[in-house]
Amino acid sequence: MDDLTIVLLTLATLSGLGIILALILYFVAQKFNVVEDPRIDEVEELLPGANCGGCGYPGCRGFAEACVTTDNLDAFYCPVGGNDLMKTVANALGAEVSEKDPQVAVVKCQGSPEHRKEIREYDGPQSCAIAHSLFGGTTNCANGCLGLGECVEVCTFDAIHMNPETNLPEVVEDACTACGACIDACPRDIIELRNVGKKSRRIYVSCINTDKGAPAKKACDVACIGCGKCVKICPFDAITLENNLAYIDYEKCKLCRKCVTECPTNAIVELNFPPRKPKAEKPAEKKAPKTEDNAKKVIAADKTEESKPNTNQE
Amino acid sequence: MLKTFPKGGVHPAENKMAATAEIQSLPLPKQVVIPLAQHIGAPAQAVVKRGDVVKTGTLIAKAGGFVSANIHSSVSGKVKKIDNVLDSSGYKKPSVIIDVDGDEWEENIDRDPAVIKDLSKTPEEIKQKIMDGGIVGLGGATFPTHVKLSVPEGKTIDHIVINAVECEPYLTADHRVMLEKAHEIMIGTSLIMKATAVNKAIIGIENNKPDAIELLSKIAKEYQGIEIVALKVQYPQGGEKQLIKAVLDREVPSGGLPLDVGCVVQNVGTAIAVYEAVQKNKPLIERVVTVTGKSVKKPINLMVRIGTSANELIEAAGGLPEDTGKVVNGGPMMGKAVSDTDVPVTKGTSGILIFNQKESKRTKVYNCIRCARCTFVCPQGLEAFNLKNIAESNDWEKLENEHVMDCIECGSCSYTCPAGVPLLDYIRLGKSTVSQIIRSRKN
Amino acid sequence: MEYILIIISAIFVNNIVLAQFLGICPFVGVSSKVKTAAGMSGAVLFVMTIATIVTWLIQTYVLNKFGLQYMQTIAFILVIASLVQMVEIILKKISPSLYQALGVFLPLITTNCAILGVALLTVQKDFDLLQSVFFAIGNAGGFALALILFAGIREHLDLMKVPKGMRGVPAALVVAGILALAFMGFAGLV
Amino acid sequence: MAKKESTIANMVLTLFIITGVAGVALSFVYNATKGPIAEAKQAKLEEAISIVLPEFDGLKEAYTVKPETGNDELTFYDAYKADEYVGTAIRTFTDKGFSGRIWIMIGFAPDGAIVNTAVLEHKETPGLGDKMDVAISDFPNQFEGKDPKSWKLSVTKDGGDVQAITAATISSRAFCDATRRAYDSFMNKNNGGTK
Amino acid sequence: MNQLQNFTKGFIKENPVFVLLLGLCPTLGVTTSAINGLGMGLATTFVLVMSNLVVSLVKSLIPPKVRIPSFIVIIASFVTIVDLAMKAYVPALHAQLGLFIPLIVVNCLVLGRAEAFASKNNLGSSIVDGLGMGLGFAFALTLLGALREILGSLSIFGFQIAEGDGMLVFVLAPGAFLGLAYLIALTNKIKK
Amino acid sequence: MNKLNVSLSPHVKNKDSVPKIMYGVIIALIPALLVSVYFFGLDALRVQAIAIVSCILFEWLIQKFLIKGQNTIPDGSAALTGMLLAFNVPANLPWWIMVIGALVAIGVGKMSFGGLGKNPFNPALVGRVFMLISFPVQMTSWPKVSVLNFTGIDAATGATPLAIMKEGLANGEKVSDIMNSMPTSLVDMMTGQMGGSLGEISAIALLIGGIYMLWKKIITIHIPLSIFASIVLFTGIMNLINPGAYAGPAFHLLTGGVMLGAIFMATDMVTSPMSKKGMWIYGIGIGVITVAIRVWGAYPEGISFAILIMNGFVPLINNSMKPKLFGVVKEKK
Amino acid sequence: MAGKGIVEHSGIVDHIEGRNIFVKILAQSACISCKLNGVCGTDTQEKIIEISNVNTNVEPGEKVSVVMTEKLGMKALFYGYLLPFLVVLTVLIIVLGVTNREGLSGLIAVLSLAPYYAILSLFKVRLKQSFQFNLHKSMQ
Ligand SMILES: Cc1cc2nc3c(=O)[nH]c(=O)nc-3n(C[C@H](O)[C@H](O)[C@H](O)COP(=O)(O)O)c2cc1C
Ligand SMILES: Cc1cc2nc3c(=O)[nH]c(=O)nc-3n(C[C@H](O)[C@H](O)[C@H](O)COP(=O)(O)O)c2cc1C
Ligand SMILES: Cc1cc2nc3c(=O)[nH]c(=O)nc-3n(C[C@H](O)[C@H](O)[C@H](O)COP(=O)(O)O)c2cc1C
Ligand SMILES: Cc1cc2nc3c(=O)[nH]c(=O)nc-3n(C[C@H](O)[C@H](O)[C@H](O)CO)c2cc1C
Ligand code: SF4
Ligand code: SF4
Ligand code: SF4
Ligand code: SF4
Ligand code: FES
Repeated sequence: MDDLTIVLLTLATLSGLGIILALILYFVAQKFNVVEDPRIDEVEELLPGANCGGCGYPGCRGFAEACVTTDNLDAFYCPVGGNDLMKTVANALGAEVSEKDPQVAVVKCQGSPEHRKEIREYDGPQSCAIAHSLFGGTTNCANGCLGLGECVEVCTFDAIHMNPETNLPEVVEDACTACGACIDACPRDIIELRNVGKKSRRIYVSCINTDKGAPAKKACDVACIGCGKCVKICPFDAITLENNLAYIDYEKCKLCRKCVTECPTNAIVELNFPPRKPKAEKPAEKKAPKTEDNAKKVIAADKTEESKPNTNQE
Repeated sequence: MLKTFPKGGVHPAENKMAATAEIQSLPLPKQVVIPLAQHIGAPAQAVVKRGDVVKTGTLIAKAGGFVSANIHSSVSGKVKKIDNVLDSSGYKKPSVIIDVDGDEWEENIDRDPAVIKDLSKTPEEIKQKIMDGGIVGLGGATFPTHVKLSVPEGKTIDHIVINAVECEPYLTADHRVMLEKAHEIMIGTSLIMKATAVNKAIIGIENNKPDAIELLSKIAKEYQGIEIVALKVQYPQGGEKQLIKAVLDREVPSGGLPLDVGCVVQNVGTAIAVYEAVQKNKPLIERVVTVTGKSVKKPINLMVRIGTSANELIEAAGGLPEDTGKVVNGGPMMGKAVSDTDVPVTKGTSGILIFNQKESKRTKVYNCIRCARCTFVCPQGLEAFNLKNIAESNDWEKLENEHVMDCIECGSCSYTCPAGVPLLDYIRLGKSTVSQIIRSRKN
Repeated sequence: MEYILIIISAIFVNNIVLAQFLGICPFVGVSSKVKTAAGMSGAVLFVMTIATIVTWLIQTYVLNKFGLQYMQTIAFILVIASLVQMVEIILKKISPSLYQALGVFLPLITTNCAILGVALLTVQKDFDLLQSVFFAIGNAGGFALALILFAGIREHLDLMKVPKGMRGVPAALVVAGILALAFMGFAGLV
Repeated sequence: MAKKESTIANMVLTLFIITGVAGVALSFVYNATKGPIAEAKQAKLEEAISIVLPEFDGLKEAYTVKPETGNDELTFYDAYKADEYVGTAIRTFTDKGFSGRIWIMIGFAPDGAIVNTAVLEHKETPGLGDKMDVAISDFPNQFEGKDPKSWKLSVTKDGGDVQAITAATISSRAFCDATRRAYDSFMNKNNGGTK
Repeated sequence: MNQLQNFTKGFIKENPVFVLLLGLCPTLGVTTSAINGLGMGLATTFVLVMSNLVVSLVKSLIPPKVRIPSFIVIIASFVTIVDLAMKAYVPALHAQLGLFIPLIVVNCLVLGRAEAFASKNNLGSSIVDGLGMGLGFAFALTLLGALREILGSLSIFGFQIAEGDGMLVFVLAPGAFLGLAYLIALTNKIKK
Repeated sequence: MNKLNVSLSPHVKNKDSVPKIMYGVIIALIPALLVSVYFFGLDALRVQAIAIVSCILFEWLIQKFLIKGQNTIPDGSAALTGMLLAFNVPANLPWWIMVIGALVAIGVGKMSFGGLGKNPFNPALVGRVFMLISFPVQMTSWPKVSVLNFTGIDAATGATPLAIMKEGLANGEKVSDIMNSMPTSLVDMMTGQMGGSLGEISAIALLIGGIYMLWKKIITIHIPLSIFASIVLFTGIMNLINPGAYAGPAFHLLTGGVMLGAIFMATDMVTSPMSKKGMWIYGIGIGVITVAIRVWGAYPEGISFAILIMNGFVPLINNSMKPKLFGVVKEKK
Repeated sequence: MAGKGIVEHSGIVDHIEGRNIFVKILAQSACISCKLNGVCGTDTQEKIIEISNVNTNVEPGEKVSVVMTEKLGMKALFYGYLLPFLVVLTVLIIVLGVTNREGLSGLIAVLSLAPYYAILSLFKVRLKQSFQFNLHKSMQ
């Protein structure tokens, strides 16, 4: 066979195949009208790819699909990427997105063994849900943290750890993406997502005990006893009292810190504030031992503050 | 060969130390705490208020729905307050607290010990009396008895099964009751038969209570249609599904009720309570409680008013031993460990069981070695290790498909597991989650 | 007998996945459900057989005839790709409901590597048509065996807390390795 | 970028062009490599022949011989040095290998003694059966210069003189089998007396 | 992403074998020795680079619906070219790699890169991407090949490094799976 | 007062525990160990010690440094794996091969999946098959048995009856001739007078161990029985069809690792089915594959492979052989 | 109640027409874990499934699971792949036996799919009736 024949034969075979293929594909295209929207890929590229499910969709691709198919991105939020990301996604899709304030998880219990006496032992699997279904806990506070770390277990971002000293979970603010997994996992609703706040400053009632004052105080030194002093002092009506428990609305709270000093049990926690001026001497002194275990957080958070701009510069 | 259920089962050491201790009445306490939710179903609604004076047997809370039960004062005295009080789990539950002064009973209650054999009341009257008396099942589940006895349209029942198995180790309350109140049991059973228009009843007793079998068999001849069946000792024969299988060879369908195979199962204690409510007008205000444990000085069976603090029962049994590690409300297989000994006796309290430090510790947990023993002992044919693994991975749909809801929480699996895996802990968690899901799906 | 030997050899001795390393992607990636694995095996059986027949025809009557053996790769891949597509379209057109049911049951279509590999192997082995078909069936069987066994073990492992570093693909590959080890026992069977 | 629309004409045309270009390109590459491929093949063969035969300067046209056993043909390459017949290289095979057919080249001196061997193609297990390749072990060296008339072509286990490869008796037997087949055919042909 | 990153990501961070798990069949099939792994890796790299190049050149001329078949044709052509070239010039290696050379066609890596990268990016980055990914692939194959060769025959690139026989398993099928399993586990660890 | 301990029910537990089971098996292995020492001398002990120590060591290292979990040595399973691994090798195996085998058994076969109870395949067999394929020479050169030989390695190597049989059949000899020329009689095979791995030689010692485990309720009879039965049946039929080409059931039962495998290795609960019915299927599968490999395969002995292959089927068997649920009537399709 | 022998597949309600609900099932291919998902030629197109006569109240965009009994899946597999496979194989063997011409029998065997599909299309309505799915709301 000479070379020319080979060329010709090759050409004929391949082109023949090519044409058949094109025809087939034409019909495929006709039949499968639902060709994938290329924008799905584009959006997916933008997403962090953590596949954490924090958005409520099966993985990042699921979220991307949903974003592309929807008209209104308002209900869509990727907790990992945050607002910036949603804006980029919106840009890519040519849609608007409503701003969401960034949030972070806070643990609303300060019942370390020092404040809350252990009076029973628990013998069973390291699962808060199981312990919760069994009994009120190893202390007399039937609302507080069980300390078995179910929340730690579920966090895919390694953003929450047990502090072995306090036996309470602590949130690593930088790492937390506000995905809410820990909140679902905690059987006692101890963790809440709160706005990060200006300069990461936050004020909240770190207790969820709904007992009346006396038993609450008896169970735990730093429990909210429902005395209502903070409600009275708050100039912005940000605090409400229900079931013997105060709650600070983070939308209304202006971070004035009046309530913090007012609380007789130090149940209100302030995070990431600079140290107080000596002016507020009296109560602050009493508070000194309590803030100790927050001190670490403050330091950690300060570092955060510094490191953030750096990351931006990069 | 003695009858028993065919599948699974274990035989833990019986330790029935209190079997020979006659039932004694516990002296009246100074104060009783009567929780409003003592039964399965809606909590009762208090009808007294602070400061009210009540007599023994006075209605203090009305049933909060059809599946609910009345609650009566177990003492006479003054209502101190209605408040949330710690129950045995360490959670606070609404309760009526009554300061006791004396023991004055409501007039219509017949306190004469003479046995009344008359069966002339109509089924409706009987059921009404049971309902008024706040009778709930005393076998552990505290299911309101009047509900059980109201057979729905379209269902027929042909057998009453009286559960006198008492397969839990340690517990002896039912055993003692059978020896001391045999006739009451028979009459109570007859009343239940009449209420449900059934003419056959079977009393199932495990073979480790030969005296009770003998006694009941003897007097059963005096009553129509009641048969005593001796059963091979095997836990959890007291589970109603297993009991029905053992005595009648009928299998309650998965997810079904004894009703579906024409049966109603009642505990012996319940039969007595029915007798008292119907023949004597006496509501359910006291019950027999076994106080026992290897380290307990004086294992004992006590007749106790509802609402009495467990502390007083323990005192009566010789006080809390030094090295107590765990106190269980109920038997060792199904009972709940209490968070505190100062908790009230309720309608469901069948025993106070005290373990010493050593007994109270669970064994070391190893990895599951897939020995399948948990499967072999499960009376319900479940694969406990599998349920546990699925529950641990939070795959609730799969868990449901694996029939987790069929588990009767008998604990045979955890009891048997050589690796000491707390199987039932996880299964329970799974069950409660799945049942929530099922409920939410229905809505 | 000859055909039985071809099949036994393909399933046990030279298992397509465990010894020939074809179709590893679906093997590793396929959802760890036994049922899906079974469904997928059925699909592979069909596609592999048809593809083998067609490529055999092409090889014998086109490529060999015109001395175009070197076009094997390109011709085979095109033919297989369009064949698979065609079956899908036809099925969808003929019975949308059937097509849908398949979609729910088996949301995934066969991968090309094993199919193309078997087509090429068939040519390499110089099989006649019937031998090729049985070779394809045997390989589909081998694929099915490996896939289903594997899915069972994966299902089992999913419930175990496998150490973090090994979870997923590494553990799956270790299982594949041990299975391959075990299947070496069949060496010399044929 | 401006994407082309997917009309049927467009699609057919595009594919047509692509396949066409690919076809042309391929056929050129094919034509270009045809020679080298054939050469490589030839080179391999020649190399094997040169290994298994004493020095020669010319080969006679190869011819095939049907052996008494086995269902394929052996290829004979008669070699000459300065027109003197120095031996024959025989491309022989066996089906007794551990997995699949084995092709071996064996050179015989005119008197029937084995000059040398070379494995052409095999699928034996690496580490076991593949030791029959000189590159991997010296198993084949024991055949060098042996005359099968006196040196029994079977493994010691079977009462022969061949030291089997450890743990690969099967491959060793197969090697013997191929060699014997070549030897028998060679002797047959010689006794048949064209030479 | 700059070109350097684009190039290096294929080695560890987005290594096609250890991380993306693409093209496992050739990875397992040909890595009985380091040299085989390298050969296969380079052959794949060639196809990858060339097809990326061509795809990024012609991308705008192709109607979307025949994109995939067009790419397949392009890739298959290069595969055939490699096949022929290897047969002509490195026949020994070609014999070793056997079936897996034509199977480059269906290696998800090749098609995937053409689709995901080259069809969207310009010529320069497409080539760099192809080169990076291809070399990453070659790296992985060589690594696995070396591992198996060392353990299996106590040699590396054909040089005997110790006396005696290695662990045969590593030359055989199970060794491929096990070797890859632990290399992937290791990569996971390193990545963290 | 003490702090009260709160936990969910049940509050009592029977006395069984994992270590008890594992040490029970180890005790059951002692007769076979004694026999091996009797016939192979100190070598047997040496191999045993190396295997057990390295298994324990590897498990400890992996647990401590890679998995970072609690110490799992006391549960006894690593020691048992080591012991069984040693039972599966020739008494004169070089120490370093034994160590590699232990590493594979524990590292690949067991700890890769998370340790005790999670491994789908029998770790000791993973180790053994790995060694068998990697080091075919060393793994198939058996020392000759000689009573109470404490002087050191006996240079002479003996073949196992199965290897002799395979070799003979391959040369076209008749079964009866091979049997006659074999140095070991069936009785020798019962007591342990034959070439082979450490632990597989004495059927009687292994059976004693098996009876002990049955008595202690560590294992049930189903798996060993179904393996024996299927081997007897399969080889019996073949032997009847062609007594010249296929050896009889007694020979197949007593040789190779059938006893060891069926009693001690197929019964490993971690890797065997969990229902009685499943156990029958599993056992029959092992029997059939064993015979198939012995008769038609390249290896003279097949039970290790057979068990591993059936291990692979176990999840499928478990899935399709669920226990009957109480109150559910199976609808027949 | 969901029991054994059920195949479930999650999807998103696409749109609703009367009592027919169209559900988009999420592609789940072998490559699901792969970053290049959907681009390498394997089938990742979404499929829209029509489900008629459903009583569950759902809204477009909601996540649901499409439920089908396993038997149905097996049936689909049978009609979709196994039966045609058997048809091809039988035809091949028969024609080969009769004519002993490989090329011809191969061609006829492959072409025998045409009548198979033709016959299948006759049962279109029947098939449609027998392949009915159900919807479940997904539980989270
Ligand atoms: C595992 C298990 C064991 C039980 N054991 C007993 C028992 O020993 N005696 C008993 O009366 N009820 C026992 N029950 C409760 C019975 O199932 C059933 O609820 C009771 O007999 C119904 O009677 P009642 O309504 O009169 O209590 C047990 C239940 C379970 C689940
Ligand atoms: C996977 C595997 C591959 C093998 N490959 C070969 C081989 O290529 N050549 C060979 O002779 N034996 C091979 N064997 C070993 C044979 O099965 C057989 O055991 C051996 O040849 C017996 O010979 P011996 O008497 O030399 O030990 C292999 C075994 C296995 C399990
Ligand atoms: C070397 C060796 C160590 C043992 N270690 C333990 C052990 O740690 N725990 C244990 O329960 N049994 C151990 N045993 C077994 C016990 O001695 C005893 O036989 C076993 O617990 C069975 O007892 P039972 O049947 O009375 O329950 C060991 C046995 C031996 C030979
Ligand atoms: C009856 C019985 C048999 C066992 N057989 C083996 C065995 O053959 N190989 C092994 O490694 N471990 C064996 N074990 C120990 C243990 O189950 C094994 O190490 C686990 O598979 C490790 O997860 C056995 C245990 C028991 C109780
Ligand atoms: S701490 Fe909670 S909310 Fe934050 S990332 Fe972890 S799981 Fe999510
Ligand atoms: S916060 Fe909740 S989940 Fe976390 S340890 Fe405490 S009780 Fe458990
Ligand atoms: S699974 Fe449930 S029913 Fe079965 S043994 Fe355990 S507790 Fe009892
Ligand atoms: S009894 Fe315990 S060890 Fe045995 S299978 Fe059940 S959970 Fe596992
Ligand atoms: S490379 Fe993916 S299946 Fe072979």
